[in-house]
Amino acid sequence: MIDLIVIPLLQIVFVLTGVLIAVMYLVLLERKIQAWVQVRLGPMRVGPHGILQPIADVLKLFIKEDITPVKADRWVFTAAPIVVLVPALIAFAVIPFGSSVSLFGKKISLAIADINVGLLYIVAVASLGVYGIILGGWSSNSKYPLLASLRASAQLVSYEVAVTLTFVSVILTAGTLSMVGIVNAQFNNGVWFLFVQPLAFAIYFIGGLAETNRAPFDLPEAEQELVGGFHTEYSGMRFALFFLAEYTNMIIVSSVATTLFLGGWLPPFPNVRALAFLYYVPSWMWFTLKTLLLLYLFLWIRATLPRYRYDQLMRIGWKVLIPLAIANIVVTGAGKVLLGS
Amino acid sequence: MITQTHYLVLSTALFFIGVVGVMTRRNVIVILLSIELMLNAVNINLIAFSYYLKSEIGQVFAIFVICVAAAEAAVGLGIILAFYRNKETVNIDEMNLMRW
Amino acid sequence: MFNTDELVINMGPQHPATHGVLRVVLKLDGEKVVDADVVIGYLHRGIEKLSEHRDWTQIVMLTDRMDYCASAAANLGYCETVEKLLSLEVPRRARYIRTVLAELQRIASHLVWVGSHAMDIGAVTVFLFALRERELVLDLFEEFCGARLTYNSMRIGGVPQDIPPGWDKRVLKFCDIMDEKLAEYETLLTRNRIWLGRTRGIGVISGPEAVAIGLSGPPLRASGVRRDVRKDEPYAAYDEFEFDIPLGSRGDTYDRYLVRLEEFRQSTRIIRQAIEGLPAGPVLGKAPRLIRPPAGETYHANESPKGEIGFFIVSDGKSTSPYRFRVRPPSFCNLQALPRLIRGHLVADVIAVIGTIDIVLGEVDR
Amino acid sequence: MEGQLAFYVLSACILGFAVLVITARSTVHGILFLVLDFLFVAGLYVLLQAQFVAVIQVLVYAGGIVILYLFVVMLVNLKRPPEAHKDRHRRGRLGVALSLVVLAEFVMIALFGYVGPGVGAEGGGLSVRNVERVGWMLYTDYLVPFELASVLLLVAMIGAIVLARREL
Repeated sequence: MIDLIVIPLLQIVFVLTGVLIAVMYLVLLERKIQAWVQVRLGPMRVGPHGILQPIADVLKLFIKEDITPVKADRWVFTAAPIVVLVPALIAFAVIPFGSSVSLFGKKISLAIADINVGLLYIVAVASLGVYGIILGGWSSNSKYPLLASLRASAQLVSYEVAVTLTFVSVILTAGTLSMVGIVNAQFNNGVWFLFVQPLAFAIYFIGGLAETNRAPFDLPEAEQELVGGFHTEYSGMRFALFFLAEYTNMIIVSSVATTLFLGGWLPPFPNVRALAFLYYVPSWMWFTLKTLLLLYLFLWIRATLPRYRYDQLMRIGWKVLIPLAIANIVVTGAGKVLLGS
Repeated sequence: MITQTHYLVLSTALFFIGVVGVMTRRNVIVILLSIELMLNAVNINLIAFSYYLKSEIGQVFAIFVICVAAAEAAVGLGIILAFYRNKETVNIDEMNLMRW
Repeated sequence: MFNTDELVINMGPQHPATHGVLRVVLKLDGEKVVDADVVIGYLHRGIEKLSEHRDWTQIVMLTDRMDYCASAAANLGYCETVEKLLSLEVPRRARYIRTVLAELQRIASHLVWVGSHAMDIGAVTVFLFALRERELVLDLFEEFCGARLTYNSMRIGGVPQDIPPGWDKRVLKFCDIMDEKLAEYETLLTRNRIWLGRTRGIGVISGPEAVAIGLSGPPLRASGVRRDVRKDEPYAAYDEFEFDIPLGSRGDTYDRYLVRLEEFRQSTRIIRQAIEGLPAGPVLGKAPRLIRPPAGETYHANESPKGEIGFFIVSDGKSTSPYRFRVRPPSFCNLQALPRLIRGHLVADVIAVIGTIDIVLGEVDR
Repeated sequence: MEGQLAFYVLSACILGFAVLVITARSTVHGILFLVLDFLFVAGLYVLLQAQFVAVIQVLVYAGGIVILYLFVVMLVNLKRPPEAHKDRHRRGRLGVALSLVVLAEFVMIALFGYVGPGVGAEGGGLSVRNVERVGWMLYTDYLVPFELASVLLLVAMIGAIVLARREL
C-alpha cells in the first residue's frame, strides 16, 4: 500500500512543487541574466537582489482581473491554458532526476515512473501541448492571436518531426526507450551520448528552442509583430498559466537533453576510476547542474540573437534539420551494423 | 472479469455512434470525425484480440489502421478545402457536383 | 484567410513596433502583404499653424517638438532659415558649436534607430546597448543647454551660450567611447546570419525610384544616390570639414543599416575636427532684439539624421511672426515609400521596413 | 478488480465523448471531444498491454491527425452554419433508421455468426518488451504491408498538397 500509493503520491507532489518553484525562479534567472548581458541590474527591489520577485509576480497575476472577451468561446478559452500546462507538467513523470535516494531506510527511485516507452511518452505528451496554443488563439476570436496560433502550431508540428527523429538515433545507440535505460546505456558506454551523437544533440537543441518558442524562434509570441501572440487576449492567472507552461517546457527540453545526451544523473566520465570521487556529489545535483547549464544556454541565446522570419524558420526546420536528422539516423544505423554491436 | 465480449460490445457501440454521426450530420468535417470514431472502434477490436490471443499481430494491424486514418484525414481535408474554396460551404448536401 | 478574400489587418496605432502612433492597414494574402495603407495624423498638433502666431524666437521651441529624437537638427534648420531671411552673419565659433551639436544629435538619433530597429527584429540587447550610449549624448546636451530631449539649443544668430568648461574634452571622450561601442553593435549584428537573413533583400528600392518617391537621407543614399545636403549645399560649418558620404548599392534594409552605421563614424570624425579646430570668438551674432525679417520668402534645407529637413518661411515684413511656415519633414516624405517597400513581403518584414526608414511620428504629423 | 473498474470507467468515457463528438454544435468542440475520446482509447490500450500502440495513438492521432482537423476548421471560417437546412429532422430520422439497420446487422452477426475456437476469456501475458516485439513484426513478417503503408502515406501527402493548392 505504501509502496503503491503513498510514495508515488509523495514523489508527484514533490516533483510538482519543485518544478513550479523552479519555473518561478527560472523567470527571475532569465530576467537577471538578460539584465547582466544588457548591462543592467534586473529586478532589485523585492527582497535582496530581487529574489522575492517571483512571489510578487505570482501575487500580482493572481489578483489581476481575469478578462474573457465577449466574443470568445468561453469554454475553450478557459480550457486552453490548462491544456497547455498539463502536458508540460505530466511529462516530468518519466524523467529520472537521479539514481535513487534512501529516505527512512527506504530506497526511493528519483524517477516517478520508469516505463518501457518513456521517451515515446514524452514525445506523445509534448505533442498535446499544441492544442492549447491553437485553441487559445482560436477561441480569443481576434485576428492577431489567430495568426499567431496558426504560426505557432505549424512551427511546433514541424519541429516536432525533427526532434522526434533525433530521438530515433539516440534510441538506436542506446537500444532502449526507457529513460533510465538510456542513462544506464551511457554508463555502460563510458561516454555521454553527446560525444556519440553530437549532430543529434545540436538538432535536438535547435528543435527544442523552436518547440518552446524561444529566441531566435519566438515568432508565435513576437510582440513586435503580433502584440504578444496567441495569448494576447489573456490576462491574470490564465495568462500566467501560458507563461508557466512555456518555462516548464524549457525545463522539460533541458532535462530530456540532459538525460539523453549529457548522461543524466551521471557525473562526467562515469567510468574513470580516478574520478570516482565525483560520485560523492549526489546524483540529483549533477542532473540539476547539467539542466541549469542548458537553461543558461537558452537564456544566453535569447539575449544575443535576433529573430527569424516565419518562412526562414520553416525552411530551417524542413530543409535543414529534418534531412540532417534522417541522415544521422542512417549513419547511426550503418555504424551500428558495421561495428556489429 | 472482463472478457473479450466486453470489448466487442464496446467497439460495436463506438462503431454504431460513428455510423449515426455519418448518417445524421451534414457537416463534412463532423462526418470525417465520425469516420475516425469508427476506425477507433476497429482498433479497439484489434488490440483486444491481440490481448486475448496473446499475439502482437493485432497491434501491428492497429498501426496500419492508424496509417490509413492519417492518409484519409489528409486527403479528406484536402478535398474539403478545395470544395470550400469553390462553394464556401462544408455542407454535404451541397456536394452534388462531380466537377465544376 | 485561406480562401481567396484577403485578410485585412490593422497594425497600430497601438502597436509596439510602429514607433509611435502610426497606423498601417495591411491587406494580407496569407502572410504576404498585398497592399498597405498608411494612416497618419494621430499626433498632429498643428505646429506649422501654431508657428504663424508666435514670435520668431518662440518658434525654436516648437521645432523641438517635431522630431523629438533629433531636436537640435530642427533647431538648426529653423534658425538658419531665419538667418537667411535676415541675411544675418553667424559667428564662426557658433557655427562650429552648431555643427558639433548637429552631429551629436545625429549620433543620438541613429542610436535610437539602431536600437529600436534591432529590437523589432528581436535583438533586444542591441537596444539596451544603444540606449546606454545615447545616455552619454543626452548628458552632453544637458550640460550644454540644460535639457535632455527638447533642447531649444539654438538662437537666431548663434547659440544661446558658450560651451561649458571641459565640455569639449568630454565630447572627444564620448567620440572615443562611441567608436569603441560601435564595434559591439557590429559583432552583434553586421555578420549575424539571422540579421542578414532578415534584412538582405528586404524593402529594396532602386536609386531613380527612391528619388521619384522623394526619399532623402540614409534611405536615399543606401540606394546609391549621392545626395547629402551637408556636402551639396553646405550649411553651418560643414564646408570646413572632411568627411565621406557612405553610399549603398542594393538599396535594401541591410544597406540602409550599413549606411547609418558608417554615418556614426563620419559623425565622430566631424565632431573631432570641429572640437579640435574650435575657433575663439562670440557665439551669438548681432541679431536685432525684435526680429522682423524683411518681406520675402525662403527655403532652406539641412541634413537631419532622418533626411533632408527643409523650412519654407514667408515673411510679410510687418508682423513679428511668420506669414507662412511650412516644414518639409524627412520622416513624412520617407514614410510614403512604406507601401512601396513592403508590398510582396511578409508581415514580419513590415516591422523591419518601418524600422529601416526611421520615422518619428512627431515629425510625420507635426 | 482494478482492471474491471478501469475498463468500465474508460468505456463510459469513450462512449460518452463519442456521443458528444457527433452531437456537438460547434465543430471545434466536436474535435476537442474527439481528442479526449482518443486519449481514453489510448488508456484502454495500456490496459490491454499495448503500450506502443497507446503512445502512437496519442502521438499520431491526437497530436497529428486531429491537429490537421483543427487547422482546417480554423481556415474554413464559415459564413453560414452548414447544418442550416429547411427540414432539420428529415435526414436525422432517416439517418438514425439506417444506423439502426447497421446495428441490427452487427447483432445478427453476433448471434448467428460462427464463433471460432481458441479465444480464451483469460487474456494478457504479452511480452513486456512490447515495442521490440511490434517493431520486430513490422520489419519481418509485415515488411511489405509496412512499406505499402508508407507509400500510401506518401500518396496521401502528395494528394493533399495537390488538392489544397490554390491554383492547379
